[in-house]
Amino acid sequence: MQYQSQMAAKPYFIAAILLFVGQIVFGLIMGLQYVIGDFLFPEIPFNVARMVHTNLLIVWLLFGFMGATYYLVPEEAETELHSTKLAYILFWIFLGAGVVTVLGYLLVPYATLARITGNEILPTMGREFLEQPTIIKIGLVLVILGFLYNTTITILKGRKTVVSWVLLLGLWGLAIFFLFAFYNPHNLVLDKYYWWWVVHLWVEGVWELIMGAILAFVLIKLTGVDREVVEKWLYVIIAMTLLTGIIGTGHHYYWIGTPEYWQWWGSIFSALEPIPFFMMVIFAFNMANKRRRQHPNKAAMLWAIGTPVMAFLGAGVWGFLHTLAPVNFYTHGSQITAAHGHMAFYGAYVMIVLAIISYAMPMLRGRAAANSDKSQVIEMWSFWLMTVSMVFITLFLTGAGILQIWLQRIGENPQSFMVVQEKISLFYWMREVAGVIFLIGLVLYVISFFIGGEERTAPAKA
Amino acid sequence: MQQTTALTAGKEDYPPGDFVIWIVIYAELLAFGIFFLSYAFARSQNVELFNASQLELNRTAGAINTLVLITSSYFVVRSIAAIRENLQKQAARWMWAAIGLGSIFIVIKLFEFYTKYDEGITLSSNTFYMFYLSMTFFHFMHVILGLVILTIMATKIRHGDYTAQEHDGMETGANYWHMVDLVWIILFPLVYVIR
Amino acid sequence: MSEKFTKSMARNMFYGSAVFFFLLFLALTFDTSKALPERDNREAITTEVARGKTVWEENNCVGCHSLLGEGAYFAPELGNVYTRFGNSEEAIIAFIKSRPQDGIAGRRSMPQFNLSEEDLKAVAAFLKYASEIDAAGWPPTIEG
Amino acid sequence: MNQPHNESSVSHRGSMTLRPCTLVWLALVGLTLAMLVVGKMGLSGGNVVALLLVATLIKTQLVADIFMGLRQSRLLWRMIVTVYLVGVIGLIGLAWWLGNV
Repeated sequence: MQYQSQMAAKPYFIAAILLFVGQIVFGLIMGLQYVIGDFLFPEIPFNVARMVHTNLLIVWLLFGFMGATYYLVPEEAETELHSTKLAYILFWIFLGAGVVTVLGYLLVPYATLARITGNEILPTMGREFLEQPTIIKIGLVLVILGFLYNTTITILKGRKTVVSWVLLLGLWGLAIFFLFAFYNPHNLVLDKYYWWWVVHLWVEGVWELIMGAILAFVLIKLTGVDREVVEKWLYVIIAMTLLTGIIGTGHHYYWIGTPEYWQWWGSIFSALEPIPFFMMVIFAFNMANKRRRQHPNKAAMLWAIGTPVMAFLGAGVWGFLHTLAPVNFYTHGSQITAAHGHMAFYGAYVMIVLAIISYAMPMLRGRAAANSDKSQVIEMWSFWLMTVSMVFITLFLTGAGILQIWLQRIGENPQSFMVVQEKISLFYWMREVAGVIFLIGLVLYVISFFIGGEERTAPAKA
Repeated sequence: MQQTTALTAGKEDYPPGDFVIWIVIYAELLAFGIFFLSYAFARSQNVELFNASQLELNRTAGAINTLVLITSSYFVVRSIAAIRENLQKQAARWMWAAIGLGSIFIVIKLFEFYTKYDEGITLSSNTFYMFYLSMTFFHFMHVILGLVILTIMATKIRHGDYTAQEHDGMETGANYWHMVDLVWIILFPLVYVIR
Repeated sequence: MSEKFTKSMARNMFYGSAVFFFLLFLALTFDTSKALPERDNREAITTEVARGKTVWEENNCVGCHSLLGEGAYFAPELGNVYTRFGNSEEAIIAFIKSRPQDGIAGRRSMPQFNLSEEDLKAVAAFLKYASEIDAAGWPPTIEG
Repeated sequence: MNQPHNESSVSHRGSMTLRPCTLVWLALVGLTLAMLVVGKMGLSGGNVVALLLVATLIKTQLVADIFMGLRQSRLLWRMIVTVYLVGVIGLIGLAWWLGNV
């Protein structure tokens, strides 16, 4: 660690991991509710567990992105953060808001939450992933603006690198497209149309800029490859991302009342969406092969290489699987969507945040360049447990989805939703088992932070 | 590394221009290619509709636009040929002529769009028009971007930014323009002529 | 990559494609907004339907159900529930009203939301409106 | 093939002969005009379509080789475009055949 203010990243990373644990616990609750319908009913109905699961995911990834930014920006800009104090204040506000929101979900009925937070003044609640009370959404915007102010000033006064610039663009895009969360017309089709401007243009647009920048940073640090080379790749990859991904939004516009040409536009451009992910894989392996130093943090390298591979599988392959309109007609809103969602989020965003945490945390904790071998071994075990179990979660959900489509949507006598759910419950059981293994992996991940031993020192500067 | 193009005996490692433009070209060709094939196979499902709607297009305008783009491309080639002999003035003239032709394309295309708009035809009218408007509008935007690139290049020629030794930037922009031309060369017979 | 591949050109490619495709997206959005009145059943949006959408949102129905395929996949698709229930708003109301307070032993159950008569009517009207949106023939079967 | 020196397509060859790029341009114009005539006459049928597609292939390959300068570069980069053109134009022909037979 070269700059004192990079320390601001630490609480963000810790909060991210804690919330991640919470997310998985609620994921397991939901998974169980899939097979034991009355589990925790009516105390925690499925919709509440799901809100907690998905909102925690978004919040902890945002914590991860912010932490990554606070760690990365001073080092890239070669200057201290504009205001470390602001970073800490915003951290507590954001964490407080997040905890209050989750408690709100858990402790009061959602309708009550809507009433006491004045949803009728500016109704934005009750839409998938955007369930937060309006006032929390406004708070989130303010936190992000404060955060952007802090980092933008820092970058402007220091060295401007491509990595920090792309990261900043992604973060600004994140803030700007979130504003569409405040647009909620009575017209359901318009509502859905612009809802995707938040959701799709986040995860298949600006978030990929953030992901690319963090990945580039970690690879520069771990491999010692010339920055110039990495930055070229970064530009080309994110260019391809936007080239395919922006019109790729169209793959959400097939069956929601939008004109039917979206079936063509969406299919054509989202068929190209695997390309940037594929380039990311080539890029990561290329950099690893060309590495000029043997960085002692092997665990971080594993995460950094694993990220593009899993993102390619989850977002690229599993996305392509059901992105063409004639296929999507049958798969839309089935367990196939859930399968894709899980692996894509894990591969693209969970893993990149864990990669930067893995790289940065030893330094933030005042250790040498990397944790002890013992700690790293445990961390790598956690990598494989989580990654492999996520593959299985995806496979089981895919199996469930195929069977569901077959029974419910194809054939002479379609069976009702609930009947079909019973018939595919075996897949849900297996998914739950895989989920438990994922949790074990996550627990190991947390444990690896508490394992001491002889730390590895930094490699000689190239 | 490979500045001395004309006299080296072997082939170049990379095609002319910055290699980034070739990534763009390959990607764009892929996108257009899928569009073309989608059109072709959608047509095979509904030949009557496509044949009937095709007759409502202005073939003369399409052919003129093909000639315009081909010629414009040719002028860009001549502009680079001039730069290779350090004839900046000539190069600029060729380039502006290419831009002029590109603008004619825009005018003719706008006229075609306007006629269709006037007839109340939209992307939702039928499958043929969905494809016709989608593909030609997508291409139209490429022409506009191409013209922006050519204009930047023309001003840079004036500033003396390109020389016989150093004109990679020009070859880069030129190849984007040729790609726009190449795509239209397929699009024209596909949509306007083949029936 | 050799020096045939420069960073400044890569940067141009990034900004170029970002702007280009965002503008294209805006153009398509413009056309979509022109074409939507034909498809989105907007003339059916009464104050009751609007209220129904609020009821739908303030009870987080999308946390279990999907609507036109979007939402959670824990409970049935509701984009066509109106037709599935025999084109009957009353059937929808009756179903929501009859959910047991403590659920059904061992099975998934919809919570009892204790909605007012007015809210029940509104949400049923909203679901009827949603079922009449032209969703290009989706869902594939009546079962959603 | 065995030219003494691999002259760039667009370089000056002296004022007496036409430049290769000018010949290409003339060929492109000629083929386009031929296509317009076919279009104006509303001709159709397998032979006509085959001729149109071959003409399209020649035109696009000329643009790629001479205008874009792929003829000078490594075979790989040239082949990507050629394979693409043959593939796309061939499949267009196949689709036409599927629809009209």
